[in-house]
Amino acid sequence: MELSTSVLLTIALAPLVGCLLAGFFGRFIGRAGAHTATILGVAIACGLSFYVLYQLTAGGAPVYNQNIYTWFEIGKYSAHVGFLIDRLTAMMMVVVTFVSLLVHIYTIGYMHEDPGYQRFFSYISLFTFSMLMLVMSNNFMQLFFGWEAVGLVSYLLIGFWFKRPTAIFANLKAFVVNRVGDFGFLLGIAGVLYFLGTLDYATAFASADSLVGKTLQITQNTHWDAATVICIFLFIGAMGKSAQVPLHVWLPDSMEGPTPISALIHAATMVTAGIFMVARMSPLFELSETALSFVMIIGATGALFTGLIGIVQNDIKRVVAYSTLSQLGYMTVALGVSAYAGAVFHLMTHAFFKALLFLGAGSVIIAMHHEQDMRYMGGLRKYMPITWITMWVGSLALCGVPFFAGFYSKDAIIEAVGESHRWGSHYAYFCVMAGAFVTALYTFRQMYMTFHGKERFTVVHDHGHGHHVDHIDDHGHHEQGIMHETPHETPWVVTLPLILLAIPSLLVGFFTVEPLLFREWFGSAIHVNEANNVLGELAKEFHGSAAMALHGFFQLPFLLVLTAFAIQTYIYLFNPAVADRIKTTFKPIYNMLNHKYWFDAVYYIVFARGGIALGRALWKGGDTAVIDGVLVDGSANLVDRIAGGVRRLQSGYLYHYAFAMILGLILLLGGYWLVGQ
Amino acid sequence: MANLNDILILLPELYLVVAACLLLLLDAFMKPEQRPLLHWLSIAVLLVGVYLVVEGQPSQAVTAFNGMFVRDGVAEVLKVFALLSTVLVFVYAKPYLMDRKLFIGEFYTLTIFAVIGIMLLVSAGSLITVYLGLEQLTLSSYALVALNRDSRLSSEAAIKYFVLGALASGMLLYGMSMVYGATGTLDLAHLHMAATQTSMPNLLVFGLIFMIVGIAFKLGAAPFHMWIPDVYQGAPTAVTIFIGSAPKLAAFGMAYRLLANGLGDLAHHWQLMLACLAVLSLAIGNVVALVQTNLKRLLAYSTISHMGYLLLGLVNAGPEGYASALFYAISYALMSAAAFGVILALARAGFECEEIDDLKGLNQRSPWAAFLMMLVMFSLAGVPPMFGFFAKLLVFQAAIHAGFLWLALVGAVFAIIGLYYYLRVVKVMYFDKPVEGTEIHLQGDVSVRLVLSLNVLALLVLGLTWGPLFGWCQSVFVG
Amino acid sequence: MITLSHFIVLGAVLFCIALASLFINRKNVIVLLMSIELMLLAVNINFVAFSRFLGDVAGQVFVFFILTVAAAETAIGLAILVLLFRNRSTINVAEIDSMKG
Amino acid sequence: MFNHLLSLLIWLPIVGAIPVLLAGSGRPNTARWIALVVAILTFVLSLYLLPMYNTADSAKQLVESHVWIASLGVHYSLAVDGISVALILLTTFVGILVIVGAWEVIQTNPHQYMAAMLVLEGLMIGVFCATDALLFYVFFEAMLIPMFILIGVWGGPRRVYATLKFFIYTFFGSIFMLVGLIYLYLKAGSFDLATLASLPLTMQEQTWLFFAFLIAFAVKVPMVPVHTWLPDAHVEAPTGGSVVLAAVMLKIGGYGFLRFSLPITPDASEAYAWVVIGLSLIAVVYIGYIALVQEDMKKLVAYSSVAHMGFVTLGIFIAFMLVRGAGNADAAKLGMQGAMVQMISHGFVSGAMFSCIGVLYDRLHTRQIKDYGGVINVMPWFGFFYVLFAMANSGMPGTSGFVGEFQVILASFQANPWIAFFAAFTLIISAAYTLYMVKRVLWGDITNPHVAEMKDINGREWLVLGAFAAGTLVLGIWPHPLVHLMDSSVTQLVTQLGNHKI
Repeated sequence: MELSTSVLLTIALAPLVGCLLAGFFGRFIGRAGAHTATILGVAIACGLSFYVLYQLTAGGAPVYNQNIYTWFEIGKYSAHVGFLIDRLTAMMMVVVTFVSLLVHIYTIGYMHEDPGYQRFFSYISLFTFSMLMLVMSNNFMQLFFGWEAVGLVSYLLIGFWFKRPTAIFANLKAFVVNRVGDFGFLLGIAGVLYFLGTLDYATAFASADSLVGKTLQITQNTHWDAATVICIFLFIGAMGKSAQVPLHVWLPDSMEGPTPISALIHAATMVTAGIFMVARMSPLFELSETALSFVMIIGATGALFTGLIGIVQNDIKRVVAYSTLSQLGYMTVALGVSAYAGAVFHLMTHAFFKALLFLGAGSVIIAMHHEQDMRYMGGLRKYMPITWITMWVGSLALCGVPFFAGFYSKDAIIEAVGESHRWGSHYAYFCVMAGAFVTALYTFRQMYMTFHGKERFTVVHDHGHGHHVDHIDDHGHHEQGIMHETPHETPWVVTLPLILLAIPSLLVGFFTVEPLLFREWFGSAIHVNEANNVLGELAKEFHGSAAMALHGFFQLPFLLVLTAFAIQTYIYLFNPAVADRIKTTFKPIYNMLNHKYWFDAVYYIVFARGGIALGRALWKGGDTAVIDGVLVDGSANLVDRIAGGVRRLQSGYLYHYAFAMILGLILLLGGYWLVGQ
Repeated sequence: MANLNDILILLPELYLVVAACLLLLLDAFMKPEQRPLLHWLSIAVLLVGVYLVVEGQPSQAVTAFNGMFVRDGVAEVLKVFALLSTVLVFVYAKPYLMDRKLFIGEFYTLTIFAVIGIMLLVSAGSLITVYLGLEQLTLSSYALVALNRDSRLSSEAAIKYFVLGALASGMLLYGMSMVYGATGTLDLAHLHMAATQTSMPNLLVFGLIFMIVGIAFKLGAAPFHMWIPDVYQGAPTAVTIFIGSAPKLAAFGMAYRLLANGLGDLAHHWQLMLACLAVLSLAIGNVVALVQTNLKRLLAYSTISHMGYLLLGLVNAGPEGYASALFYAISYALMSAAAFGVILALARAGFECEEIDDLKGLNQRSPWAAFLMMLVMFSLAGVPPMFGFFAKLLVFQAAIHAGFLWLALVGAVFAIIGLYYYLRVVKVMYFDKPVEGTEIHLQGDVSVRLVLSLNVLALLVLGLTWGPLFGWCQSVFVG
Repeated sequence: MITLSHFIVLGAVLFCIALASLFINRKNVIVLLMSIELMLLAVNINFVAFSRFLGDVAGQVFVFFILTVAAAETAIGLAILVLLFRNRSTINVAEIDSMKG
Repeated sequence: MFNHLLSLLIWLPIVGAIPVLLAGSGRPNTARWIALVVAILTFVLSLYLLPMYNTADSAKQLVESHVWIASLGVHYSLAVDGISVALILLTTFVGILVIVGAWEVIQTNPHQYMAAMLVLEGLMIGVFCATDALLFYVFFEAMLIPMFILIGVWGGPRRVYATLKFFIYTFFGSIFMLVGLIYLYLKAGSFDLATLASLPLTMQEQTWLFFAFLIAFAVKVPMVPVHTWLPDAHVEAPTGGSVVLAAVMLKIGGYGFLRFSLPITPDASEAYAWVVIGLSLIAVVYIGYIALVQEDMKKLVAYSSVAHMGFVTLGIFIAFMLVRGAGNADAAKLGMQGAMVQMISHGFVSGAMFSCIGVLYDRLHTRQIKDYGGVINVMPWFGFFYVLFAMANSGMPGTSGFVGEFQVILASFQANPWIAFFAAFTLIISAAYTLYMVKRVLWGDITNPHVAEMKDINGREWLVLGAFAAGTLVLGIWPHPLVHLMDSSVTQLVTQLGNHKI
């Protein structure tokens, strides 16, 4: 049976209602009211999303594609607000609402001391709404709306603790860098409208083939292939949102936001919007080998090199952040080799285990009273067993240990890259392969530094309680490594989400890998040319997920993981001194990684400082000096000076006056002689 | 031979002569405290004069005394507005004169004699009449300027005015003599015919040039403007207001009679000359006004620039051009009457209100006066919807139509420059804080305030409904 | 034989002298009055000459008017002069410059 | 009554100003209330336009025509099309808000302030109604007088310089247009815009006229490089003055292009469209960078106004390239609509931004960004509005700021991707300068002790900002009604662009 519009509207709007309630009436409904309202909203959305997914799969409902209302209509151009619900969308909806719901619950525990409690809930509900608008959209305009809206919420949430200078710097940076991506995205959309004459997905994709052979005139005699231009522009948008090199710089800084946000927005959902978008646009991307190569190379680069940075990070959240960058790279590579399903599949599994890792990290941070530096942790496993175990699950999934969810998605991607013959695929293959090793390195390092080894903090029982109630203010100010009470396991609102996320992190791959990857589950949602169908190739060797996992044990990726495991175990459990020795021996490399390849520094100098300098130059030089100084005031002063001179002719002497008259007479006479004759 | 008909045609002028003489006698036998009576009487005299002018107006142009005197529409319009603006002058002048012990009969009689001169001048049919009318006007003006016998400035202004005026009329006469020599007639109508078949065209044009000098002087067009600032400043404001209003109409009339009626066929010669004078006047008037600190002097320079605009209309040398110029002259007479009227109304014993800074913070002290002055300034600047804008519009149009687009553009540019000093006056009144310890309010009885307000509001109302007036101006030049 | 042009030239010469004296003289205002009279004289010569050679009396009539007006003009001029002297106790042209700019 | 609706809309505020003036400085509250009532009445009246205006009909409607100057054939003729209606509604809407906004803020001579505002409102409505060039010009110029007074009397320290600059700058622009109009009149024998539109002109004539118009309207819009009056005027003007200036007065420039340049000199406009487009793009980029470094909030918003108005001119003139170059009328409509929507939207957004700055100024009496910081800590509600409008200013979808820019960029891509490329740059730069300001004003910890004492917005301010916010959001979420309102008129305009005059 059909999907009903009202259900879909409810899914989209329920979180919005929650947001408005918590936001505008937060003061009246109080904390409990706020989180009840928002959680209710998201819960409804989540439940209905599962229902929609069920309908689409088991219920056999056809793809839903309808406009809700007309946004504008000018001649043959029109933009609408509407929904396109196919399996891809449904899956995204489920992921988004599910993670969002858990994060809502988790937040009760994480933010319970925060003065901005209601505001926070209203924000994350608003985010859920925006994200749903993004994924449910059936046209480019609404996609762009959701696209920017999630950016806005991300801006608000990164700067949630607006008293921190770092936070308000990070959110400005995040928004502007995203805008750079959106700049390209908007041009891509304009290109779509130009060549395909519509903003509607269905119509656009239907006529996508008409792009073939079309070119765009760049200069007098350079013409670029239309599909390539459009796709690259669109992908620039994805690069911004999904933090691909070189627009990745905002994501690590976004860790300034509260941890639930890092989990929800900057790991599980928003940053994957780019992946989703490209998958959604697969009919367009399939038209341009060049664009796909571009996508693949960008992704591969990110997958390896951002992972490397993760190895040297000490902030527990930043490690996870860089691993997110690296995983996004994997997804992008998958897109680049036309394994869209693989990308989306990894998106889903990643959403679960990465959210798990972040929330786990958050849980640790709570226990450590907002200490985020791993150098002052260690041996926490006896204090917080649930967090410890769940995080191990997440980590193993991240490393791609067989049977864990991550394994299926990641291994499939590596395989797919291996299958691909696209230009640059060898480079990509190397990157993803090495990436697997790197992933394991930083993951185990993080786990060991946090939960194992000996405690690197001392507990001093002094004027203990009530002091960290306003932890936001004294965050980072208190002496590091000094705890005022022994860390302990976090409350159930925190651990419950961990457990609920650990389950899919463990199992979801095993059960869904077959349909999602190899049985064309997405159907019409994703379009792949036969020539590029690498997953199709893999499908031939696929004999059930169990077999795949067992086979995985003897594959290079897993061996790399084992090696990494061995190395890190040696270093961090038996001989910590080695770490520093490595650091000193490979000083230059260490510096390079520690400075994140100097991306931020360069951007800051060139764009931030440079922009300001340029602006000042234009202002003082152009506006003030030339236009005002010379033209406007200049001419005024000139007239004034002339006036000062001319007035002296009015000398006051009678004979001068008389002379002036006679002069005038002579001039007239002379003029007549010259002209009049 | 002068018959009764001629007398009738000349009635308004004759009546005014008689009335003026009677007022003179009356004044002689009158006690000082009865003077207000004289004031009202002279106003009444002028109003009756207006009545006579309009009432006796023949349907089409008639001449008297063998064409020495012409009574046509142009003369009618000019006379009516000359008389009316003089009425305004009388009304505004009273409190000022009383404060300064100048409230004497001579002011009224001399002014009326000057008006008679104007009326004679604007309906002159012959070079002789032009000359006589002109002298009648100027001689009385000399005396008026020197009215305040104890003022150094007045006497200086008077002597400058006198010498330069005499020089100007000398040149005018010299030109007339040449024209006479070239054409053999003094009668403007005949002149018009004779001008075409003269045997000495150069002599004729020479004469023309000398006459133009005379006209330019009367108008106060550069470079024959030098007298204006000093006379405006030096003369008692009550006299300045007269010199600034009615005589401009006379000057236009004179120009029209001599150039259009007399030497219309030499238009191709004098158009360009007037254009040059216009440019000079616009430039000097607007530019030098920027640096003035004395309000009367500022208005003097603004007069010069306005005469430049008036010339823009004249260069058209066609009915519409004359109409627009006439319209401009009228609008200017009203505006300058209003402007000086405000100054007069603000001035009082020991306070001339001559400096621009005297108006500081007027809006706090006397909002109404400030408002009136602001309207006048915007009208002078030619900002819609004020009367002054439409006057400018019409002369621009006339100039462009005659192919003087460049002249219109020059006018436009100088309008921008000119805007500045008018705005400066508004700025002083509205944006500046009043100087402590100074008092500044509208003086005079209710009549002054009422007439002044009406006069200024007329600038606004006429700005919205100037059609009929312009229609009248046009009608007198057709056929 | 004296022709019209002689008269015209004479008039022109007188006129120019008058003009010149108007701005060359920087001493006495009275001189200005004189030169104005001279100017009018030049004009009169022109008129008379023209009217004689054109055989038209109007010009001579004009002359009479000019003479009369000139008398009145001078009268007023002298009156102002007296006033000036009374106020400033000088009639030196070079000192009459309190208004300028 | 309703067959003189337009006259009523023009004259009601102007005449209404008289009692306000008469109330005198003695009874400020009477003046305020009268002014408010008049403004509301005008707004209500203007609402009647919606039912009375037939959106299906592209012809001018609610025509009123009386002979004004018989001898010149000048008519007092009024009429509206969809574009005018939209702009009139904006004017009357803003008209109320500025009066409410000035309620207790203006203490010296409030009656004069209110009266000036009302007169200004009437005149601006007149500009949008006039279909006779001379009448248009009269309204166009007369507007300067009340604005001159508003800035000069209630303005900041450098108000005299600013207001003189404003007046003379604008006068400078329009005087040449006047000469051009006279020339046209002499050719056509009428000032009627329709007649002038159908008047055949040689290319040379068109070129001269085009530039005469360009100067006049470019100054008003304002376009680079004749924009420098705007920052000064805005900085010195009282809040209400800035709001009206930004929200309505600038639109008159864009409106003028539609009414004069396009119909009267189509061929020259086509030939020189590249000039305008180039200047518009410069406005987006060059001004964007300048806005980035402003230390004065009002100056920053003023500069961002210039940048945003660049989209208006861009949208209008891109239409030429599309109709005549690409022959794509629909894209031209898209661009033109974008320009119109941008005008209305900018009316809301800039008005709101200036109101916000006014709110801050009333509390701290400084507009320097450095004097603020951490305002959100003490003024959460204000912070909400401020962020909302900042986002609208940086073209966030869902706010009105996005719609126009989106349409213009889409349209310009159809003409030439490079134009779209530079136009789209606004996404980055506008976000940069707006949020950079928000960062320094709103976020952060309180550094200035005076900020700590600031009170959150009161009911009156809530009303003003709320109204602006409503406009911004409604227009952003559902622009279709507005687009539909103007659709037939825009179609009409675009078809006009097609027909050559030579």
